[in-house]
Formats: sequence, C-alpha cells, structure tokens
Amino acid sequence: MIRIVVAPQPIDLASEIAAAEADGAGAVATFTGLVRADDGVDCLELEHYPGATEAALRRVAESAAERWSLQGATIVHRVGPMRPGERIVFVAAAAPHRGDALAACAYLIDRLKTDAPFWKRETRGGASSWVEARDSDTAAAARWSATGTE
Amino acid sequence: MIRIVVAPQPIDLASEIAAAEADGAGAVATFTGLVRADDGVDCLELEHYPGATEAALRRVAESAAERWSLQGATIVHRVGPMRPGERIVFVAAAAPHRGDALAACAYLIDRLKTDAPFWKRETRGGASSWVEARDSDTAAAARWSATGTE
Amino acid sequence: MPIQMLYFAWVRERIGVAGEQVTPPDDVRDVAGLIAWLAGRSAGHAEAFADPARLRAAVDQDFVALDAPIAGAREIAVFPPVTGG
Amino acid sequence: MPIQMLYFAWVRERIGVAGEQVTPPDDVRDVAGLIAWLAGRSAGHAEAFADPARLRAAVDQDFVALDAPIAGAREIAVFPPVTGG
Repeated sequence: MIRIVVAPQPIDLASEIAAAEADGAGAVATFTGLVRADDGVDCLELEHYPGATEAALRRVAESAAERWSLQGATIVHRVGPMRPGERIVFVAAAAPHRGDALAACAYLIDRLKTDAPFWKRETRGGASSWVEARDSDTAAAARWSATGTE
Repeated sequence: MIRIVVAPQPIDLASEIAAAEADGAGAVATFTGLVRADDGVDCLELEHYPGATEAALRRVAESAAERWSLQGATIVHRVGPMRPGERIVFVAAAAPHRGDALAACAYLIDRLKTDAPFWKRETRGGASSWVEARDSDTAAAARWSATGTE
Repeated sequence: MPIQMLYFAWVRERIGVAGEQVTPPDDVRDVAGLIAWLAGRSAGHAEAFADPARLRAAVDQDFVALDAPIAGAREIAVFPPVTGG
Repeated sequence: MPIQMLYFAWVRERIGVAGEQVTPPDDVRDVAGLIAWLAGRSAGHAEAFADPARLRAAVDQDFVALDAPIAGAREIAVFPPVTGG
C-alpha cells in the first residue's frame, strides 16, 4: 500500500500509475515534478541522505495514510544528474473517493519538499550552484499542521 | 494547450501524461477516476450529450486556465460501457509551479462532476439503475465559486 | 418552427425515444411549460416528466433553469441531474 | 566513542569530504557545540560552519534542532536546508 523509491533511474510513469491503480481505488491523484525547461538550467543534480531519505519519505506517506482514507500512497524520487524535461519526483494517492486522493496527493508533495533530505544543484551555462530553500515550501508544508485534515 | 477528448476507447494514461508534460511544465497534477471494484458493480455505462459535452468540458478547462497560470489543461472522459478497474475520467493540469497545477487539477474534476452532461448507469447482479446526483458533488463544485482562486 | 427535443438517461428510457420533433402551441413560452405540454403526449412522457424538480434542461446546448424562455430555440434537451466523472 | 559525521551539499563541498569519524571532548554536549568544535579542524570546516543559521542536522537519522544533545550519538549529519522534490 505504501511504495517508496529513491533511485537514479528515470521515473516510469505508466508503471507507477498502474501500480497505484492496482490497489482497486476509485480515485487516483498524482503529482509529477519535472526539471523546468524554461529557465536556462542545463543540468540538475539531486543529492540525498541514503537511508534517512527513504525513512523520511515513508513517514510522510504513513502520515498521509493516517489523515485520509487511502488505499495507496506512492513516492518515487529520482536522484543524481538529470536534464530539463525529465521527471524529478512522482507522488500518487489512491483512495475510494476523490477528495481524499486529491488532498493526500497535495500533502505528499508539500511535506516531501520540507521533510526529506534532498538537495538540488543546478548547472547553468557551465556555472553550478546549490538551490536555496524557499520560504513558500515551508509555508506550504506548514498549512497541513495549521488546518488539520482540511 | 487545452485538450478535450470524449470517446468510448480506454484511456491511455501514459500517452495522456506524456502529452501534458510536453507543454514544458515544471509541475503536472493529474486525477484519474476509475470504476470501483469494491462495491459490486459489474458494468458501468456512461451516456452523454454529444457536442454539448465537449463544449462544457472546454469551458471548464478554459475557466481553469483563467484562474491559474497553466501551460496545459487536459480532460479525457470515457463514454459507453466499462468494467470495474477501468478508467472513467482523466484530468491533468500542467503549470510552472505545483500550487497552480494541484489547485487547477482539483478544480477540473470538481467542476466536471456538476457542469458536464454525463449520466452513469450501474449494473449490479443483472439489475441496472441510473446513479443519482450527489449533493457532495454540488458542494465540491460550489466551493470554487465561494472561495475564489484559493 | 419545430423544436428538436433530446432526452437522456432515464428521461430517454421512460419516453422510449432519444429525440423527437415537436411544435408546441404559442402559449408554451418556457421550458417548464414545454415539459408540462409534452407530458400529455404519452404515458411514457407523463412518467418521465412527473416530477419537474428532478429534471434539468439545455436550450441550444446552454444549460438553463426550467423557467428559461424557449422562443427561437431549435434544440431543447431534457435530462436528469448530471452524474459524470 | 567516535561519532560518524556526514556532510551533504555545499557543507560537504566546503569541507572537502562526505564524512569523517570524530571524537569530540566531553564538554561538547549538543549539535551547536559540535559544529563550533569542528569549525576549528580546517579552513574548509570553518567556511562550511561559519553561519550556523544556515545549517540543519540529524542525529542518528532523526532531524533535530541545533541545541539537541549528542550524548550516545553514533551518526550525525550536517547539511543545508533541504530543497527536494
């Protein structure tokens, strides 16, 4: 029911979604984050904390399963170097009803942004720099604490 | 940028998502509705109002594109007979940022439930009946009017 | 001018046809009046239109309330509340 | 008992290694103290740890505030705020 993958391989969306649907759900909500092709990044590299990353993602998924009535929660995160247009992260929530699936999907990606040990490095025209954390990510994650299960 | 499909063919998720991603987005949120396998339905049949259906779905997608900064909005709705586990509807919103993609995706499916002329007939153990409209769908669609763009 | 009626879901099933051309008298001015007039055409029509609160309509593919005027309409659809998605 | 230190992102780059074993003196009791003590090991450590407000830490893979005690810790990671997903 909970599926966590952290790996350097490209994310195979069709098989991940098919796996989410196999839980017998009536509603599947997904979010895919991609390397944006429009802001001059030539290469994006994701570093992570092996072991701690998987444990953190599992806690995020378990927490979603406690808040909403879910049949499945999936988090797949790519690590290592990737190019514009490639998928960085995929999350899915499967539920009997769409409200639970949609809310849990938003929760998974919001929490993942602040609770899991990933760091992004961007290369633009040969110059490489680490991405700074965004206040908006912290705010997005915090609203789940402030407002309960919505 | 706006893609509307109403057809009796099974929904090919991999190609629909690839099409949504081709808009160059950084964030793609999707929702898939499936025939639930757990409540005794042997067959679900979707009737619609040809012409009016496509126009209504296009209005829903255009309205989402006015509310949020989107690179793409997709609505694919299956019609005709289908079996448990098969996909009824797929919506996707592609955007530069995840907040827009997630909100627009929820909006597309909530509005579609009340604004498009589809009718469901369920067959259980040989007996067939039309599905009654649910107040919760009307409430879900109405919250987009009450709360603005969230 | 004749109006093309369209029926969907259990409205279609009760009436027994998916559509028909009708020419209502001049004193039929809105969708509710049209429905009341159509109810007299057959037992099936009467059954389909027995409870107007359960009916929705579109005039030339625009969804309307039952008190919407029908002057100039070419296509009017009558159906139950939608249950899609 | 030695502690396995792990460094990530620009903390790792500035220090020049992904990890090292250290044995801090007994008066180093929390993560902030450990960071201050490590800052004296090299110019790279000093640069990486110059602004503790920009650092986050995990003790035995649990994310903690910098005032968390380190007694009994086997693995301590120091890194910038996360930017995943």
